[in-house]
Amino acid sequence: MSYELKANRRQFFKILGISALSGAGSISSLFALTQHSSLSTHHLGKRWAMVVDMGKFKTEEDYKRCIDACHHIHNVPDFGNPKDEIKWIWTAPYKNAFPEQEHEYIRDDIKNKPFMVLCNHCDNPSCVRVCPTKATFKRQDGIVAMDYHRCIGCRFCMAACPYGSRSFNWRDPQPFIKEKNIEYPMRTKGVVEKCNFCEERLAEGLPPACVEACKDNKALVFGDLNNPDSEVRKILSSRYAIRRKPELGTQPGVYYIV
Amino acid sequence: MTELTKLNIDYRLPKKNWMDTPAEFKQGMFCHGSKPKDLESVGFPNPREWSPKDEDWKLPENWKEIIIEGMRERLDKYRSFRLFMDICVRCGACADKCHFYIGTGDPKNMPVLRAELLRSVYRKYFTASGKALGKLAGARELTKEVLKEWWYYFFQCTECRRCSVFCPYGIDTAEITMIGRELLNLLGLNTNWIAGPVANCYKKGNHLGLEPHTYKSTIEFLLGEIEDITGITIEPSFNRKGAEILFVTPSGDVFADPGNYTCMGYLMLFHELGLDYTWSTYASEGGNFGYFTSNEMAKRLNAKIYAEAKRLGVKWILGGECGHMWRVISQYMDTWNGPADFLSAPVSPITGTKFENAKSTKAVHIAEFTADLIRYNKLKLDPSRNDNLKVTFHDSCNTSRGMGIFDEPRYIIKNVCNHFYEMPEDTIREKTLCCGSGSGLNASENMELRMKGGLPRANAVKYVREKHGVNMLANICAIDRAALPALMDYWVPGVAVAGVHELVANALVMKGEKERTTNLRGEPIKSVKS
Amino acid sequence: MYDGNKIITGLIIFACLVTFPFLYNFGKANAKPDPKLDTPVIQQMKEKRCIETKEFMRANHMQLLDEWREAVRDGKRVYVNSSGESYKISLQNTCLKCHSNTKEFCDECHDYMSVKIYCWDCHIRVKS
Amino acid sequence: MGISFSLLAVIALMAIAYSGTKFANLQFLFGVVIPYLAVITFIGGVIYRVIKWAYSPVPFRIPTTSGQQKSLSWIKQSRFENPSNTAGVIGRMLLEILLFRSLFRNLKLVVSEANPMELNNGERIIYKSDKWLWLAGLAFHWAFLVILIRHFRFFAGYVPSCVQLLESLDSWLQVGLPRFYITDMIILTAVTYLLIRRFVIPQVRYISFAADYFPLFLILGIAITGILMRYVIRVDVAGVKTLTLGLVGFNPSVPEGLGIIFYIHIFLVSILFVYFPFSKLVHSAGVFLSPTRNLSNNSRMERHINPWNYPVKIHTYTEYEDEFREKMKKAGIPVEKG
Amino acid sequence: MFEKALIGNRGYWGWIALLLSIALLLSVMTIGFITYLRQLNYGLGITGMSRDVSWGLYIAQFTFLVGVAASAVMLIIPYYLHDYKKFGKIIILGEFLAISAVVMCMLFVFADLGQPFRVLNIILHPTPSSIMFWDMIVLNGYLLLNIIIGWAVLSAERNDVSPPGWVKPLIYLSIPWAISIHTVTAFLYAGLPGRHLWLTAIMAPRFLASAFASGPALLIILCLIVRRITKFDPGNEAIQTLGKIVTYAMIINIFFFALELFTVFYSKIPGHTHPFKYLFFGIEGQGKLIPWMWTAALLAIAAIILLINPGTRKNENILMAAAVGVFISTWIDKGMGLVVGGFIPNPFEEITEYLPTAPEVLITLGVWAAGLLIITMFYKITV
Repeated sequence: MSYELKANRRQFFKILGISALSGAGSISSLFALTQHSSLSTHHLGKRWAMVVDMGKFKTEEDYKRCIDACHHIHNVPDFGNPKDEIKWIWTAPYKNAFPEQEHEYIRDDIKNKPFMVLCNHCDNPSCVRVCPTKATFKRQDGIVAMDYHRCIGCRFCMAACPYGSRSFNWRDPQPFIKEKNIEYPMRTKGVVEKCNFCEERLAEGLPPACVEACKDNKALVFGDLNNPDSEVRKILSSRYAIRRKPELGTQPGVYYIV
Repeated sequence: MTELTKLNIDYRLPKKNWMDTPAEFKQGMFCHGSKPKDLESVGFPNPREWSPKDEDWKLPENWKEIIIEGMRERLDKYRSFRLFMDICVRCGACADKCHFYIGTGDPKNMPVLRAELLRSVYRKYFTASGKALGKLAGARELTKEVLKEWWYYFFQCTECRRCSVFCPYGIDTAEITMIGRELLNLLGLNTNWIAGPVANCYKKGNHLGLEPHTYKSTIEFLLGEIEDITGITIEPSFNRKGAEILFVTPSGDVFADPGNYTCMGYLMLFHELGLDYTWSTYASEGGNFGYFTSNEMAKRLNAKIYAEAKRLGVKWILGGECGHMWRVISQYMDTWNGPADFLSAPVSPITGTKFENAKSTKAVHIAEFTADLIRYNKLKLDPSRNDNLKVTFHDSCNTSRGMGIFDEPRYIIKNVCNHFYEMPEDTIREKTLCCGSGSGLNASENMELRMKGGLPRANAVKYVREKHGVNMLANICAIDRAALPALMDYWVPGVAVAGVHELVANALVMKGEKERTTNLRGEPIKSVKS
Repeated sequence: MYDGNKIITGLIIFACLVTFPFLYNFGKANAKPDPKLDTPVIQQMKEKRCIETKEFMRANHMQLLDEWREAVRDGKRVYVNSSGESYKISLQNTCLKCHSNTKEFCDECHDYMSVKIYCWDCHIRVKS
Repeated sequence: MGISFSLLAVIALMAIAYSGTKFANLQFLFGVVIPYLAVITFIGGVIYRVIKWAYSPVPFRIPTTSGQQKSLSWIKQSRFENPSNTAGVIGRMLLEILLFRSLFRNLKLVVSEANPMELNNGERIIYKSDKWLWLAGLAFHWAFLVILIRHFRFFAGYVPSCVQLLESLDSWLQVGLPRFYITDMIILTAVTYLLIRRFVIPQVRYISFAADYFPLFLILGIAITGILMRYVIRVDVAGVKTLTLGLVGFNPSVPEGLGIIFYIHIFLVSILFVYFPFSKLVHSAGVFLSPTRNLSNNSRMERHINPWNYPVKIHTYTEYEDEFREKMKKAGIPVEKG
Repeated sequence: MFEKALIGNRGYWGWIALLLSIALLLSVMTIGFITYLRQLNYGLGITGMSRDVSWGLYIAQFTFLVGVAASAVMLIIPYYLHDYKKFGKIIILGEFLAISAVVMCMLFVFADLGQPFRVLNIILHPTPSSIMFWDMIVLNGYLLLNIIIGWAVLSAERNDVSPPGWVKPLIYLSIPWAISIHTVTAFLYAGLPGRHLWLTAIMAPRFLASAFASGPALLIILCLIVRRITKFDPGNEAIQTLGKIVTYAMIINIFFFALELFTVFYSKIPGHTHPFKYLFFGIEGQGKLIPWMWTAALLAIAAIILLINPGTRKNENILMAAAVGVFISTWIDKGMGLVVGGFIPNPFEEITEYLPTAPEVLITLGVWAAGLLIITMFYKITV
């Protein structure tokens, strides 16, 4: 009893402090506090996150394994052209993934190194804020999820996402899925889609498909940020990690170790 | 709805069901009863002295059977009657379209309820549901009270058909009123104002009862007037065999002010054209009050026109400005008394125009005739002679909704007058409002009814009077010319009433005329003054 | 004027329109739908039954599916049926595991009732 | 009185169907016998009514002319408002039946303050455009038609593609499962409006009686039971179709376990069918026969024949001249006999 | 005989022109609709939009037309608040322009939806945090407001009575409401993190300024056309006043644009400069919008020169030309430039270009035709 009280008080101060930091009174924090509070997840259950250890990606095969695992189990189509392209997890060179942190004298191998990019499952997701139907929403465990039954295809979320993480089904994907995974549905034309942190696998107690695909070299580490003993927490407290576009205040849930 | 100032129209409805609200005979709202001699002279049943105010209307013993049988006969003869009894859904679209309802606020003047007066009896005696369910199915017994209600309200309808325009099924209360009046006539229940003219017309050829020599001398009096104003001597012919055209017009034009100015207009126009035409003293009535009693009587009066045309050997018939005369000629005459194969399809002798639309009846409306003349420049017109007039045009119910003459008179007026203003669009053309005195209601004892019924029309005139200074209400109907002056004096003083051909004659520059200083009414012409 | 011909023509048209359902089906054998249950998974079941009674499913399966759609939102993935048994909420992995024969099962009635569904825009029917 | 009577009547009908199937197990009666009788009554009744009208002739050509007549060649005729030939009449009737042309004209009488800037005449009678009745009437009738056609899926083994198309258009909005029909909403709204206006507009209330409220309540009952059956108290539609197909195939069978709501629905529909020919609802057949609308205004061009036209006694010219001959001669008016 | 068909007064030719344009509009609408059915069948991939430029011509038109709709206040404010009676005859034209513009806006948003069948989800699952939800509310509200006001005013005019008393408050309400539709539409863009071109506090004022230039410019064009083909005369002074409104609004619009340029280029924050560089000069050799943007800029300057000088503004032909210039300039700037420019470069600083495809253009023309048809019908009632 007394312990709970203490814990609550501690959380209360934490909340106060963070809202002061994020600039109480700004419109975004107002929205954040009302509906999909970025703070609410921290004291309730899990907060899933991923650490991408870029040093462990050595060969092209390392990337491909992860990408293929994800795209196959989620029935992500391959249209073979950039216009219709749909991707959940893919690579982008450092200079594109981190344009603000690029400089002339950066190590060449880093500069052009492909970085694994995917939906950041932000604490403060602008895509969730703008969705007019709550088709995109943030779960208690921090996953920014989509309800494909509800999406009207307005693509406001695509405009709002600063990470280019969202894809739209410009046409019927069905013929472009090479091998269908009958355990997981496809999408219909006219809806937006993106990485879901394999929430369907998490529900079964399995790690995300990409994480599992590289379990040998542990290039992707997945875990609960709210658990101080989790692997992600351990890595983050021991190694220097960066996130994409931190200045936007979205608080991504994907961390990079360069 | 708000109350109107002058009459305090009360649109509130009685608490009680309308079936339980018997008709209250209000003074000024109904006409005198028919006189026995008038009924006798045309062989109508039950001639007797009676007054609508009497408790006892001196009905024959078997009056109820007569009515029910009469209804049965008419249900079998008229699809309109049977259908209109059956298909009304009481949507209420007609309710506020009736000028009598607008002017009186009496709910039984809503066309739907006027028809229900008859329909309720029909249901009782002719439908299974009415017989079985009675009042629940909207049915009621025929009683003397019901009969009196019929008489009161069927003579508060001018058969103007405005409701029919708005009805989604085209239910025409005029049809129902006509049947209702026919049924009443089976018991000798008519009004004096209708029965008298009918008797006159039957015996003497016209409603006013002008005998042939009087008819001629009346017109000769008008000729003198014309000579005074124009210096032109006109010599029309009467009952002349071999003329090309027989001219028929309502006798009101010949006799009464301001219709006689219109009549002078006809005389001047025909003279100027050198038209080969004749008047008839036998068929000296275009109007047909028989139409307000029964189909049969209307036919009996109308028969004279074709008979006279045949006797005189004319080629075709030209009809003057009149409302119900044209409803009858247009929709009934050929069916009753045709085929007029002894006449030939009408052709204007002046312009050569074939009047295709009259090729079977062989009867041409004078507005059609004159519009055609103006179109082909056959008349020399000086519209400035009508510059003292600011004219608006009242569409007569019968020519509007029973015929569709709208543009012809307007075309004429615009060519003979410089100042023409339309009344608001929902009060003209097919939506025109009645003068309030049509279908034989033009008596003096029911003046209150007439003023109330004419209120909507007067109100529209008042609007253009105040907005544009309108001072002349033109029309193509003899009843209008008889009824509207009183209505205008009451509601919109300062507006006179004229037939379109009076305006034509004012503007008509005649060969050899002297310089006109006055119009036909003896009023100085504005342009001369200046 | 009676216009008898026109009226009789009209009445015949009227009668044809009203009796059209009768005429349309005249001489046609309208087979009742017969949804097939003979998939391997069902064959192996000891007790062949769906998650709710047959009657309930017939009338209400669409509502059930509609409710199941919401599962993705609240992460509630378990359906407890009227007799207290739990099932995983998933069209793909629960319903279609047994009813893998969508053509013979689903389409049978939907075609019969002329009900167009858009489930298969996303959900994968196994080719049988 | 009319309102409560009609409402109670519809409730009583529902109760009859309810207790008949719930307690007396009369499924066959309500599902087969009554519907058959209703259809027979409907067809027979409508034909009887129309034939009855048809037996009365149209003695005169009395169209209501709502536009410029065909006259001189240079005057523009209103071909549909004042038709002079069959094509025009067909146009007028189509406008009337499909679009409710006459009702579209509807006006509302208002006694208004005059515009103080223009006039000073105090009160004016004005006529405001009033299209609500038209809109509700049109919406109701069209929705009813679409719903009727949609129901054909219950009466056809293979549903024709045009019916399928109509249905998919009606349910194009993906709301709910099964998908929500737009016409369901339209008919409910429109009937409710038509009912409410009967209650609240004093004039309309004054002229209404039971026969005006009953069909509205009945149709409302049908619509509500139908909607409940689709979205709330669901029934086995395939079973329903087995029944309906049996009906139209003259091979009726009543499947087990159809919900009571279905029997209430079909009973109310049967009542509507039976009631239809013997009530004001025959206006739908009657409008085709209305002589003020379905005749061309050509009675001056072609002679219209009245089958019962009979000779009448008239005052002939000879009688007239006999009476006035001397006066006529004296006035110089020509006479036939000396 | 035949020459009779060729000789006619203004009314006659107006009538012919009306019929021809209605026929034309109807056929364009039909083509647009058929193309829309194709889009429905194939998906939005039929357009030129892509993963990177996920909004295109449709949303550009929507954005632009919200401005046209909002600009009706430029007539309402002088007429109702300042009793400027000269606008009496055109106020209803402005109102109807607003109605048809809002209808077009809605059609464009509808055409842009991937799942139009689910459009009601916006109402069934209301989401106050989404600006799009508010945009739906304000646009529908504005449409309703204008229909009610327009209907009441017009029917009062028809009967020559004063409009009912309840209309006045609605008219006053419509003033802030009109401002709101464009402000909320600006918020659609201005509140998005990471879209540098849009992330500016003066987005709403810029929108309003360009709206108050383009809407009245369109109204000037319509008035001059109406005057030429019918007997309806909106009044010379009214048109001239509109011209002045366009002048000031356009100057403010350009001024605001210059403010943006200053902030961006003086601060030299790379992300913020990139869209402007792309639009006017191109990046990495890619710059399909360069000619458009320069056209817009030149037209804007030319139009301002013509408008600011009373001598040229008073010449009706020049006024017409300037109005057309303003209209096209703002259409390019606010439509394509703003919407497409916001997506280039993409979040990865890559350039993906966008050009509308033929079906996209056909659908767009179809919607414009529908809007013009509505306005033609309305003007027919009024004139």
